[in-house]
Amino acid sequence: MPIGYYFILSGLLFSVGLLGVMIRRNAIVLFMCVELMLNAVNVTLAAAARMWMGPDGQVFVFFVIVVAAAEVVVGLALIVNLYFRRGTLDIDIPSLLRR
Amino acid sequence: MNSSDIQIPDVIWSAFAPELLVTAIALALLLVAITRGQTLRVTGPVAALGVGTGIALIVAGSAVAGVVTAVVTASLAGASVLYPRRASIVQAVGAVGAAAGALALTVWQFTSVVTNDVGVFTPQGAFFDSLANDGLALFARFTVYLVVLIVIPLGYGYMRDRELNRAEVEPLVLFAAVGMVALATANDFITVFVALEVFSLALYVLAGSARRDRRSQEASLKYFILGAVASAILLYGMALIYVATGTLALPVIGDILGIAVTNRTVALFGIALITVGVTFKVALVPFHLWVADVYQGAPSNITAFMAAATKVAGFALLLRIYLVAFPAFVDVWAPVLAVLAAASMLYGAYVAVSQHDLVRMMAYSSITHAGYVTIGVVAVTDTGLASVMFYLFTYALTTLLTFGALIAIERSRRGEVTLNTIVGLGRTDPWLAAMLSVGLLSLAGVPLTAGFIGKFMVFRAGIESGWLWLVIIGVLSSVVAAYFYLRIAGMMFLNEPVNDAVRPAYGQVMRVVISLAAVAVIVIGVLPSAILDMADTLAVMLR
Amino acid sequence: MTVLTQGGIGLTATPETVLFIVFGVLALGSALAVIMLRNVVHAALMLVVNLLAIAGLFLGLQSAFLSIIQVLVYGGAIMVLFLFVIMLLGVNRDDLLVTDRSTRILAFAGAAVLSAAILFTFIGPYTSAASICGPEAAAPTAVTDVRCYGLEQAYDRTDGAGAAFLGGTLFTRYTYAFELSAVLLTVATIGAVLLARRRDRDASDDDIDDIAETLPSDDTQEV
Amino acid sequence: MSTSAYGMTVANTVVTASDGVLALAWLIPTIPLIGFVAVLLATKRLGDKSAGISIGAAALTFGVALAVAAEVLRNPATYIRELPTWISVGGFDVRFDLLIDQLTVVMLLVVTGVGLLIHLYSVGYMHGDSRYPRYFAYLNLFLASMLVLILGSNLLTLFLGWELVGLSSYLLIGFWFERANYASAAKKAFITNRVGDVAFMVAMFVTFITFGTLDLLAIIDNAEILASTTAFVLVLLFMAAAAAKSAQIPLYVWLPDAMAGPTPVSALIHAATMVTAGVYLTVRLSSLLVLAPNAMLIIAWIGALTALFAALIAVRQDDIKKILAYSTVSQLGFMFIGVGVGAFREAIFHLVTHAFFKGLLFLAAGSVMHAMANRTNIYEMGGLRRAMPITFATSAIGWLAISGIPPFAGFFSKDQILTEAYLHGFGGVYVIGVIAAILTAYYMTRWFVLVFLGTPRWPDGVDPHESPRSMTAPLMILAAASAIGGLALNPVHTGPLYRFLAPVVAPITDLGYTPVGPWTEVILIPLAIVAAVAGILIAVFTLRGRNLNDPATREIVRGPVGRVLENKFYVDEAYAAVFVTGGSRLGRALQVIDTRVLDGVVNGAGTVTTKMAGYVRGAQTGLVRNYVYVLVAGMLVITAYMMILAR
Amino acid sequence: MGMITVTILLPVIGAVLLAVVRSLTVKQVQTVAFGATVAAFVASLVLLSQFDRTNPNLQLTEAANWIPAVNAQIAFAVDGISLALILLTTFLTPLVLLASTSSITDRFRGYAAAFLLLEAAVIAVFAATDILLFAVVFELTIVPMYLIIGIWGGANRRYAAVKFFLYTLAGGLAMLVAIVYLYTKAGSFAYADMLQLDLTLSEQRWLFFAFLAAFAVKIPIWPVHTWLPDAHTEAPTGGSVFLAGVLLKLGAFGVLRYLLPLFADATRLYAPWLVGFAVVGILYGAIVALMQSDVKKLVAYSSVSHMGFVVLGTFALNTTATSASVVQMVNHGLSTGALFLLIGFLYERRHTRQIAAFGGLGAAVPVLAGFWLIVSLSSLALPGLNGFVGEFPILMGTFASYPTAAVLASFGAVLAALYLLWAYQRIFHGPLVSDENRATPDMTRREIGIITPLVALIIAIGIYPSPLFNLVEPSVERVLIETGVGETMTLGGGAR
Repeated sequence: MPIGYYFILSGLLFSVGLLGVMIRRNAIVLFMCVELMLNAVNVTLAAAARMWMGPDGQVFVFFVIVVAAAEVVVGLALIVNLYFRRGTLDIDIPSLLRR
Repeated sequence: MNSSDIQIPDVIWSAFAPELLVTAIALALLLVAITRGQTLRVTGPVAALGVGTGIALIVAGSAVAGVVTAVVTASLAGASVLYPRRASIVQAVGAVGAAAGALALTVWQFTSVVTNDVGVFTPQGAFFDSLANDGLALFARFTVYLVVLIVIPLGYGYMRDRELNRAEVEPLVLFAAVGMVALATANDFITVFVALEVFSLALYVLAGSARRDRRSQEASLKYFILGAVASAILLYGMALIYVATGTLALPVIGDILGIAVTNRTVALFGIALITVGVTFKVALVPFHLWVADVYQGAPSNITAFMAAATKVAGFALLLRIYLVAFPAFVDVWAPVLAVLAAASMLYGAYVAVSQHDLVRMMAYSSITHAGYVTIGVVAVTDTGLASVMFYLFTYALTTLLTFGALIAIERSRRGEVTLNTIVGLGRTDPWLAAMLSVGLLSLAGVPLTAGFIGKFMVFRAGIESGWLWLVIIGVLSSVVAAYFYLRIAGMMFLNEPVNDAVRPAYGQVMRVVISLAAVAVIVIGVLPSAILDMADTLAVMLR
Repeated sequence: MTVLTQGGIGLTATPETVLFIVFGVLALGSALAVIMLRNVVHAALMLVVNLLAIAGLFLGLQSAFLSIIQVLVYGGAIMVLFLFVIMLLGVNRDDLLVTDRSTRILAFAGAAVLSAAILFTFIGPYTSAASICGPEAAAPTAVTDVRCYGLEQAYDRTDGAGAAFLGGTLFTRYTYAFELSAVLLTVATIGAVLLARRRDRDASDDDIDDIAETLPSDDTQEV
Repeated sequence: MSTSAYGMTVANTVVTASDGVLALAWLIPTIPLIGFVAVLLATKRLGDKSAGISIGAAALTFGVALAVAAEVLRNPATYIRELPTWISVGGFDVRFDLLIDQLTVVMLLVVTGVGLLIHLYSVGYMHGDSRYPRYFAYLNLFLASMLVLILGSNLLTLFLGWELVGLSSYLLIGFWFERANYASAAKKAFITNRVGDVAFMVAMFVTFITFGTLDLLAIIDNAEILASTTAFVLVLLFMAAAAAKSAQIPLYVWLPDAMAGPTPVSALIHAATMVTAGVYLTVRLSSLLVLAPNAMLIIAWIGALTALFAALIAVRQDDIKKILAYSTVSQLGFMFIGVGVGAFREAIFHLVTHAFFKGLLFLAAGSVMHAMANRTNIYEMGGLRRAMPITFATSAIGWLAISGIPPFAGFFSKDQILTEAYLHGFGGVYVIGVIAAILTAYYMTRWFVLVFLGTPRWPDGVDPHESPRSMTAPLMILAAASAIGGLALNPVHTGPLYRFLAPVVAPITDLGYTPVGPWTEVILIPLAIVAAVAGILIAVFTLRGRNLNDPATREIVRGPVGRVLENKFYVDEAYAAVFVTGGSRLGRALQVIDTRVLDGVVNGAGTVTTKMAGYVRGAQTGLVRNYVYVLVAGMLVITAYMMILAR
Repeated sequence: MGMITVTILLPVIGAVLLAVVRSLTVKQVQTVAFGATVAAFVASLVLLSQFDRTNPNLQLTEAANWIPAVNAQIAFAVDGISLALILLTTFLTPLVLLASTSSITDRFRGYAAAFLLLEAAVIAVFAATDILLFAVVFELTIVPMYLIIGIWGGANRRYAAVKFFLYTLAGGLAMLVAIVYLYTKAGSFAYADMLQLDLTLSEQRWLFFAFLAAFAVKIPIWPVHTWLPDAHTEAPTGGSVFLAGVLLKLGAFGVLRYLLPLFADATRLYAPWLVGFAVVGILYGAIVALMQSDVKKLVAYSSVSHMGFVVLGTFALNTTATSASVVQMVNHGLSTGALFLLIGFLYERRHTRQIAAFGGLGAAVPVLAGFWLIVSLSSLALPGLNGFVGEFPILMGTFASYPTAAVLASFGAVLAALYLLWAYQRIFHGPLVSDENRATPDMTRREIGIITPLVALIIAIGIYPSPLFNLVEPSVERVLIETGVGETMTLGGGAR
């Protein structure tokens, strides 16, 4: 099977993730969408690794997963913090800082 | 499959010795925090360990590294002895010591490791060239640690006043610095990505470290969301480059793209997305929107750190990616960066004019300056590279100077520093007003300050490479920018203080640090040769 | 399958193709569900489906080890964390979608443009017969065609599952990144502690906010 | 020295005066200058006594001038006294050298002589003034300036004096600056003269471009290299300068107002000396003039029209000094008729006699005003002949002299000018000149009768008395000069003065002049006398039996014509409308342009910046979602650019 | 250390002394400041004595490495033009400081320090032969002046100061870009190297305008003059004097030193345009001056007019006019400086500059009136005073090249007389009615002492300007030769 289909699928997943970031206001969902994007990239990386017969892409996937985990930790902490302070997860609410 | 197939890497410790030291001290400081006042319990053993390591290193032949290790760890213990119950002081001393030690090691690296006996500077690669100890890296390393060295004393009293001096802050700053330096030294996409995340995550957290301040929290959240999206985009770009080239090592990418491109479209797509991710980090228009909010919301010492150091790391990344990995596509990305630079210079300057909050104004000013630096990048010459490094170095110094003064004002006020706050400061505190003015004049690029030479060098590089229109836009924006810098100076000196005039608060340490920064800014402005020569020397990259 | 084959775009009914189509559809569908479902818990569950589907795709890509990691780390640890937070905060209902119609249209348009760019990039050179991975790949017919080498030969030299293959690179070529990731996790941990740890005097916690709110946040004065 | 100077038929030799009295000629302008500075510095210590310095300086100057004159009379030649360089830059060299020749000597004597007399006169006249010493200082400054003007060997040094007399005039007209209109008069005089100065400067530019020097001798010597167009332009430019200084149409307007100054000043500056500078200039440059016959025609007509115009205005004035002022303008017109028709020497002759009789008349007027407590309206006078016999007697001589009654001085000079005009074929000019002469006789008679004859009309409380000796003495000296000056200097057309001046003026060749027999003059002279007598008789008869106390009927020329004359043809008003109103409109317009347009652009740029900043700033909504939009949009644009445009 | 460096350093030392030693009494501060400026004046006189007038080239060269990385030097040298202007600067500064001792009561130390730095920077501008150094000190002059206007100025000082700063900075930055371009061509910043450059006409064109931007604002050439009235009006007396006396000359100096020789072709191409702008400036400035009710603003606009003459003479491009331009720079510095001093004296007495508030003062303050008159006369170019010896040769020289321009500009003289004498009349003439006017005291001994040297020079130059002309003329000829009009236009000779 041509490897390109993986790339296309991955790209579509990335687009969907980005779309989610744009249309959702709930911080947690927003954040899940970022995870979607990262995972989408992982597919590309894994496919490319196969294409190039090299380990680099696979290693990169591994690191992306690590980074994603770290990001989730921090991100969720922030979200929890936000909820405790403001009682909402709506990212449109915090807008003290503008203009 | 037998294990002999796996090569055991020959770890070149000297290549990342400063990071190692800083990381170790940062971990030690974390431990200090949990001793509940018995700091010596941790610092004692750390010192013992450090001194031991130091002696071992000296015996092993690395005298400098050994001495630095021993001295830094010993000073940590010394601080514990002097202030047995004040963990925060010990932490601050430790952080400063770590930065100083790292600086010493950086100098040592430069003089002993990458420069041979006859003074020829050769970039050094380590870990199969996933780490590049070239001029750019050494420059970034030096600057970032210098920033840490300065920013810790600047923020100490400020954080104490705002009750932000949590035990995690100093270690996080140190980790962030490590991340930044790692980013500047990173020579493949994986290291780039991980290092980027290290310091990004640390900064997300630091920006929100004033937990009780909604603005801080908001800043943190915004920074995080946008940063995560930008990271994802950058990552996708990297993946596409990998698709196009089959490698993640920057020099190899450069070679492959230079020789033959399997599929140009994929490469271009990747470059485009990487451009987005990278310019987001250095905050070029239109990927700048986080800057103002984050700068304003974050505690000012963290903002200072971000403003001064992130720019360095970001531009180191930008330079490395574009100059090492994508030189073959210069015709494609240079115009894009130039347009972004032009937009940044104009936008930053224009919007800053209408700002009232000084920190926010500084944020827009930083966007403008990112634009100036980018002129040096698109020059794509050694002169350009040197000018970028010089600019970033002086910009870091100037920013710290300016923020130092702003922090001193903010401490007294416990709130935003607006234009109204500083009215008549020239009367109530002439010294501080003078220091702030030096910073502002340098940012404005007035002659005999470091900022002037920086602008000059960048413009020169731009003109040499034929970017005249860009330079002219830079000049236009300088005029607008001068207006708002001047307005601040005017508020301080040309107006009489109002009744509830500020009485800035700062201790002797801060006074000394700010003074030194101001002196440095002026000395570099008057006699820039040493730094310029150094920048020229360092304008060598591992390619 | 046959239809696709007849379409001449290189899809043949190999097991890999089956895997790809099944998990691909699953991944795409669950992804869309994540961004469309209003209930946060449902969305999170859909995300789990997505992550598992991707693990399946990894299998098809001969990356079994990655597939395992994906299930363990993502499907296990990360998603648990998500759900934990959702439960902790007790926010299982969510109607926080962007309500502004024109904004939504713009957002969709943006995503569509991006998708178009992706399709434009990959269809053609990456979907030719030459891009069928492994030794069975045909010789490239056009200069732009990309040859897929496949991982088989690489695995031949190692244990076939990819773990050693991966580890070998990870601990040689990418040692420095690996060490950095240690710092990264430390940072994440400390950060989470710093941010989420609830401390004393929460009642009067917002004093600074109050000051901040009384201050003019906008400039009305000109010099 | 061997070159024929001036290119004249009767050549002077050029001599560098390096020793003897001529070497001391530099003292002539220097002494009064020193006097000026000394008086100013000494005032604080010496008070009013410091005026003595000034008088001494004037006397000394007169002495030196006499000595110089004697030397020149003995050895007629053109003497150059070399002095240091003034300006020297890039081929443009100007030295302070003095030029002394016959023309200079005549002017020197007039200026220093009349000047000295007026210094003396002023002792009595200005007595008791709060700024008494300063007045004398200014007089000295004037003397110095006028002497520089006369002695300068170079157009630029001449111009230096030219401007400095303007300054002195400014200072003296505005001497009583507390009176707002006096100050305005001073300024008006200066500004009007400045207009002429522009012409002078442009004339100098043209001269320099043409001749490569501003040296008078060089110019005169090489005049023939001038192209005719250049000559025409140049002469008219010099005439424009002269018109301002010598109060000719259209720049005469300042002179009547200049009567705001102390009366001796009017006598000295605005009658005898300074205003004749224009005549001096044109005569000095006569060899240039003759190259441009058309320009000379214009000069003659300007002179004629001014003579008539001013005389007409004088008919309806009732200020004792204003009448004299317009009379001066008119007489200067006669001089320019002389210049215009090529009767250069006659013009100078008239200049000299005019200095005598007009100085006399002004001083007499001053004496009257002194007696009448500074009243100036001639209708408030009358019958002063008894109260002030000396003033009366001397005035009578002046009156007859200006009216052109032989054997008084004015008759000879005026007649010779008119005769020359006729002989040179300027018929129209001649006719106008005669009419102006009749008018002159008329209004001067009116002046004389109303002031001195008839019954006293002065108000109660005024007790006229004869002026002190210091004032009457100069009157008498000038009266004597007016009486016999004409007869002594140039009784017939080719008298001593005429011959004396011959080497320094250009001969007339090209003006359609056909020598006519002496019998023509024999006809013309009685005609002139008849005209003068007619004027006097008209005045006498019309004034007889007239009720002079009734403002409605006392004037002879009434009705619309009278009103026009009384209002001086509304020239001041016209000028005000054009220059003052128009100028201030323009000024206001430019002011608006400056603040609104030019500065507005600058400030507007600032405002636009701020406004734009406000709009752009709006993008910073504070909503993180919007930031993501911008991010994505930016990403798409860059991607699109890179993938489509930059493939 | 050469004499130029000494001259520059003396004020700097004074400024540093004032900044560092904080325990000085007001009297001591005055002594230090005055002493430093007088020392600089003496040093500049020594410089004059070392100067070889017959040598048209830059001489008394001093150089030290500054930024070797870019081949920039700290290099000084003087020619006749710069020496004349340096002398003007060092002559005016002590007087300015002396005049300020009574008017500046608040923070005199800072004021004096600012002035000393300003003086040093200005001298450095005149003496620099390294073009980067020139740009640096050229820009640097803005800062102290900004402070002087902004801190010690009048009610609207902030606006004026910012306007001054931005206007001049904008011009300066344009020049900086051009300088960098020149550097990339020449590989060094040395003036001598720049002269060797072979620039194409299209390069010259934009470089010309970039440099002109800096100089035109500074001079100022119409229509970029609008900062000047505001700056003058709001600046303290000393600031106005220095601004008019010295700072405006920076631009004109720059034109002569850089614009003409470096971009000779462009200069010759655009000279007619600049002559045109100069004429417009002369007439326009004069007419607008007429309309002013604030006497300082009036003089400010008169500066626009007078500097128009300088520009006119400079771009007439012949020895007569251009040399006279330099002389006119000095003259304008003296007479306008003196006029501002007198306005300052009057302002100190009355705290107003509205002409309408005065009237009849000639009776109350005869000495002030006398000085004012002399200075006004100098300003309106009365022969015998200094203004004339500058203005007349300018017009004369210009007439040779641009007759119409010269004739039009000559009317500037009429207008100058009009606005100056009208102002004089309104202030000093007329009845002395109001009590304030009647009670206005005359000049003090100190004030007379300050103004006398200026007036003495005004008269001296008016009568005997040769030393000044001899000083500048060879250098001007050199500049004109470099500009490619070396075959000095011989004035006179052939009839037109």
